[in-house]
Amino acid sequence: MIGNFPFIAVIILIGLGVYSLLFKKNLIKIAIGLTLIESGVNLFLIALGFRKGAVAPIYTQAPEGVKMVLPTPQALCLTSIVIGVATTALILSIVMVIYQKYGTINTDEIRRLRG
Amino acid sequence: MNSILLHAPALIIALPLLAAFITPILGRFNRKTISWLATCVLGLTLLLTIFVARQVLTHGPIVYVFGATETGLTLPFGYTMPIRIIFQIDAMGIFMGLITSLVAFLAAIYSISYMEQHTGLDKYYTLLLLLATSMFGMELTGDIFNFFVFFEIASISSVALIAFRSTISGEPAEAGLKYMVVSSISALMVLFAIGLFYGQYDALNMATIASVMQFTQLDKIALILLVTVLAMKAGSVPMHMWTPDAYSEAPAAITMILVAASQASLYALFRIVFSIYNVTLNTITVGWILIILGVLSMFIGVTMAIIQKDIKRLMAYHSISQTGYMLLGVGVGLAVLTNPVALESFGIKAMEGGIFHIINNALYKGLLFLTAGAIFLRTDTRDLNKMGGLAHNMTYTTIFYIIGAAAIAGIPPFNGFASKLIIYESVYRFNPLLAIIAMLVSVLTLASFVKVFHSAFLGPRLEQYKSVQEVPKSMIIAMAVLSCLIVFFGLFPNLIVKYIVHPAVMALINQAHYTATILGGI
Amino acid sequence: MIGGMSRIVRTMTTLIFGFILVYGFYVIAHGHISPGGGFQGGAIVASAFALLLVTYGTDQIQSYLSKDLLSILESTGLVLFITFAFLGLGATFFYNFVSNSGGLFGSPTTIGVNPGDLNTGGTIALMNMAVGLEVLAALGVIVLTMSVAAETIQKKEKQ
Amino acid sequence: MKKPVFFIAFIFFLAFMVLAAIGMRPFGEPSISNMDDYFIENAQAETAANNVVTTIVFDYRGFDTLGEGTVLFTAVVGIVALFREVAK
Repeated sequence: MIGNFPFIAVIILIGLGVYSLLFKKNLIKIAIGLTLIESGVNLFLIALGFRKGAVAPIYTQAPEGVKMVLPTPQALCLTSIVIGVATTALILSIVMVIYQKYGTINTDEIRRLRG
Repeated sequence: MNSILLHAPALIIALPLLAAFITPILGRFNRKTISWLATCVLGLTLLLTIFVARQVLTHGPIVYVFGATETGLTLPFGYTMPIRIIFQIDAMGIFMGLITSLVAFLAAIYSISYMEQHTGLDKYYTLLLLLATSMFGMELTGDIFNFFVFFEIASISSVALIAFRSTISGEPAEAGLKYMVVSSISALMVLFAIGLFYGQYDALNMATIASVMQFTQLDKIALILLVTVLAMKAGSVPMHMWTPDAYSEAPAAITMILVAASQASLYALFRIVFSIYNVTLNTITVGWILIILGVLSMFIGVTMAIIQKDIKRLMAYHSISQTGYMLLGVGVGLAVLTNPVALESFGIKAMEGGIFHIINNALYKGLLFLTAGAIFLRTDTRDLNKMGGLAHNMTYTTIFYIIGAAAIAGIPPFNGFASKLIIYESVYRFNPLLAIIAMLVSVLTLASFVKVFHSAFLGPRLEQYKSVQEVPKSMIIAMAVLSCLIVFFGLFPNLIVKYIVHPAVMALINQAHYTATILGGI
Repeated sequence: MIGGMSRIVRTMTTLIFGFILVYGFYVIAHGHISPGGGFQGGAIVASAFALLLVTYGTDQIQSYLSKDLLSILESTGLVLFITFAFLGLGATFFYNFVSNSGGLFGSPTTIGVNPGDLNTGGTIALMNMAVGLEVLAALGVIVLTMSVAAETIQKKEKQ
Repeated sequence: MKKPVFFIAFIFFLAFMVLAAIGMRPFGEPSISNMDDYFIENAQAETAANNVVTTIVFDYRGFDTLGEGTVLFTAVVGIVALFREVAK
């Protein structure tokens, strides 16, 4: 069980993110929740690629005869991080626009669209 | 010419992408050319798609391996696993590709006049091109992580387009935020599911995953996550809260593309259920889940639509209800997938109905949203109570609206009738109650559109709309093309079903063929 | 942030700014032989822009960094990137046509552990630079646009 | 009315996630690694670059990276469009 600790950490991160998404009223906190979920998923991908006692998959001056960790999750994670940056930037900008128009970022007060 | 044929799958993505990258530079020097550039590039893409479609329908699936020494070299030498990103285009994928390219092209034509008064046109067209590209990517790709990337591009560009009018009021930004949160969670859950697949099978290619699928506990969790989030992105009922806001606040041409984009999510749902899992999963349970989602969407969508006062919100609820028909048709097909007799006698028929309904819905829903945009352009309101007597001044728009409304309500000889009839017939043999609900929903749809027709177009000429004119030519052209297609599809449904829809259904059902395209052997 | 920071911060910024830029471009250029690459290096360079922004405030920053120039740079980076992909069309889209060909960035590498040679990698090195250009410009535009917008909102609130 | 629904959904979601974490293979011991072993063995010969991660990012999965750059580009265009000036 202790061997799976990174996966438990992933669940904790994602759970915290989902919690703040569902129960928080502040738009910035919702954005933080999304970022937390994203970090959790990235950690999950990276954790999948780990191999015990292995080094980073770069041949430049690497130690001889040591195994290397799986490179694909790192590439996927890089993609996912950049996508996360883009998403977060857009969400924060939209929150700024909403604040500009309504003067508040509380979800209870900005609901003009209903039904 | 031959090399263009060979690289057509990559060019479908690369050309609009290149155009999108150039547009901001071009927009600095000459604002007028942007809209024409976008229209021309999307027209070219439409030609390429038709071309690839002909190839796929006559010679079978096409693969395109990015970065390999040959386009068809799916497996590296002496190796049994694909390592590069592969585009796998079968009849189903290109069917969706045709819808996307058609809709995007018409949206670009429509926007030439519709968006004339807006600032920031270079951004608008860039985002439109990117949205179209990302939908192509979602539909043609055979790599699940690549799907995720295009899924994200689709959500980010559509959010920016939904919020495009937020300089005027706050509602578009609010709708955009809602959609952004929904699609971010969806994308992250898709990524989590990809992680689950990768962790077990060390593969990202969908055909490879399908060939080694064991349906372990983790696969079940991945399936639940994927079905939930993709149904959410398709606007199915328990998770439909974003749909009316996003559809009603986006510019009309964009709403038309958003309908196609949510269908791309629906396509991904079908692709994952049929091509990756297929018979390994409990088809009866999952089939019934899809059926229940479909029936709920149909019923709740239409009942919510009847009480709406805002014309675009009303249409948005109808598009939820139409999504239900697709889910119902394909769900029935899935429920009988393991039973060859039932599959042969009505299962395939039901799926044909559901898949045929996708293209029909894209056409008439697009037409209806475009007419709503035309009304909005001239009257500057979306409130049905404030409209009236528009038929006097906007003759063409009225005719187009009647065609669209008749098609969505399932009145012959329009295309909605053709696909709905197939769904009724086949679903009746599966479970009569479902067919009766579907017919009831159709009647309610008719009632709701008659109400809109009455309050917007009929009645005496109103004082404030005396000087209202017909909309500009480019908008009429876009709506006329859609109307012609609707009538054509309604008059010759057998032709369409036989040559386009039936191959698509077979491509979905036949998983062995799907994996063999990549891994070889059968 | 309107007036910018004190003199101490300004002096330190002038000192550090060049080093951050050099380090960022180093990471971009060595992406194919050491950890890093276009995205990471671009982010480092963009952090230097953010430092400038914090130090000098949004009003003065316009004379150092032009948003129009950055957005042109961004498009250029992406056009370059997709062009390298297009040039591979002799085989397939995204085919690495430069590596092992002997030209610029085209020399073959020693198989196994080696000290690393900058002149390898083919289109990987070229694409790294294109992406680096794109990312530094994109993040720069994001930071600039959002800070200018925040400033406008603040000004409106004070009135 | 909404809160209990959310709460139940949250509990269900957490339960799913915990099931996923328990069912996952042990950390640090990938059972199948065909694709990644291919990358580690052949990346240097095929692309002449030392950094295997970069070869994946820009060569084997270069198309993803184009999409990634496009995501960033899209976000920038979207942000600039959001804060564009209204006056014409």
